[in-house]
Amino acid sequence: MIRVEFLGPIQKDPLELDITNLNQLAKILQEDKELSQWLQNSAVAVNDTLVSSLDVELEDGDKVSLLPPVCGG
Amino acid sequence: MIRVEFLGPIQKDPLELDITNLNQLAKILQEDKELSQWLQNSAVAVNDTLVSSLDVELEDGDKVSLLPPVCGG
Amino acid sequence: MSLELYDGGLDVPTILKKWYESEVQSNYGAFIPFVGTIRDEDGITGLSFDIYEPILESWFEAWQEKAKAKGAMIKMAHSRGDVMLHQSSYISAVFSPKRRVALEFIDEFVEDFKASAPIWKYDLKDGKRIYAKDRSTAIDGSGILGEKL
Amino acid sequence: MSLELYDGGLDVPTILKKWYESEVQSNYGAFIPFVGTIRDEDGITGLSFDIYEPILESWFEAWQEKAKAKGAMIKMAHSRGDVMLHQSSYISAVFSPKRRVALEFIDEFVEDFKASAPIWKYDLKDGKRIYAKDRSTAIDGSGILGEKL
Repeated sequence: MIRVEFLGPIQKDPLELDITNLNQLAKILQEDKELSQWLQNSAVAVNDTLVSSLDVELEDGDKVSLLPPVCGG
Repeated sequence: MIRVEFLGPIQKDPLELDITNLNQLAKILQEDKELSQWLQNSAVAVNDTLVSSLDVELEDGDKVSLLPPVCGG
Repeated sequence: MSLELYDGGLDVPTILKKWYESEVQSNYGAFIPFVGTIRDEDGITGLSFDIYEPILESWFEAWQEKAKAKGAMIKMAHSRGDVMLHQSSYISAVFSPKRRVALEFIDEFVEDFKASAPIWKYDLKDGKRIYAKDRSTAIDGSGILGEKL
Repeated sequence: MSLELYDGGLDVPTILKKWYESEVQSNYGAFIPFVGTIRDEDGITGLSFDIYEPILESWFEAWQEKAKAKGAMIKMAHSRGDVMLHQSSYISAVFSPKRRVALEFIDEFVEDFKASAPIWKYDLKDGKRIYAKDRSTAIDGSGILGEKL
């Protein structure tokens, strides 16, 4: 299983999904209307490392995080 | 009388001179060999305001200061 | 670790004193802190912060390596949760042998902090906690999950 | 007056605390101090400073006016006389509503300080006080008294 976490202001509980890559995740999340405002502007990390393309394979136990726009300080 | 002060590392006592402009001062100081290393790189202030040319008239009681290269901090 | 997270507003004099004294024998010639304080504006009573620590730490460590390569070092403190008006929520600092390196580094570091550090800001207003969406910046590379498939 | 001169090394934590607390209710969003510390190099035991206060004050006031025009303010402290290794001889700081103004201002201010402030530096070495000629900068407009007449 892959754990998907939504950080900061994205008010959504984590998901546990049976997927093997980020393309599958994109397909699933794009069907979720409450996420539509976040997918275009959120960064994606796999196991706490930012990734810049969907061509990433996932292994059982991996964690995917969505990071919406930031503003520290 | 005009008082001429030599600041910082210029090791020279103040002068009291009977002059009426900076051109006269330049002529007098250029005859002083111990000042030759300082005249080219020192700034000049009249009554604590920096001046950028010799075309400055002096009045009795004025103070002229020579400021050699600086390095604060 | 030179990254410190605190609940609520920062005790700025104490943190600056600690940082200064910790490096006073390290032969750095320049020390430049940046202190961010909550301004009274737009009717807020304060700000509130969420932090995602694992990525903040790796982001910070990457900057520490950049600093090391220039003979410099950085320190940073940030608040978690609510911070009231006129309190401080953020301090970062660079120590460097040389003035120019320090002046350029603090600028680059603070700007990338604003653009990349995984911290989310909320206005505290009328008893609510409102995401500061308009002042927030999408992290570089954002949007891949929204791409047309 | 926000220009402070001290005999010998500066008490950095105390000065930073005083400055921070003096402006904490002034609604500035950014506070950036620059702290200069004497490095152990070239076999010196310390540095020593001469200051010409009347022109330092007018130079500083001109910068304070520039800061005001941007909604900002500056403070500065400097040592007179001898300052030993690892002590600090110089602190300046900018307070500003906005981050970008503060980051740019502290850089411009510190660089002009180095180039223009009427302060002379001496190395303390082998019991002597030696003018730091090679690290010194002629003030803009220097040399008029050496012009061919």
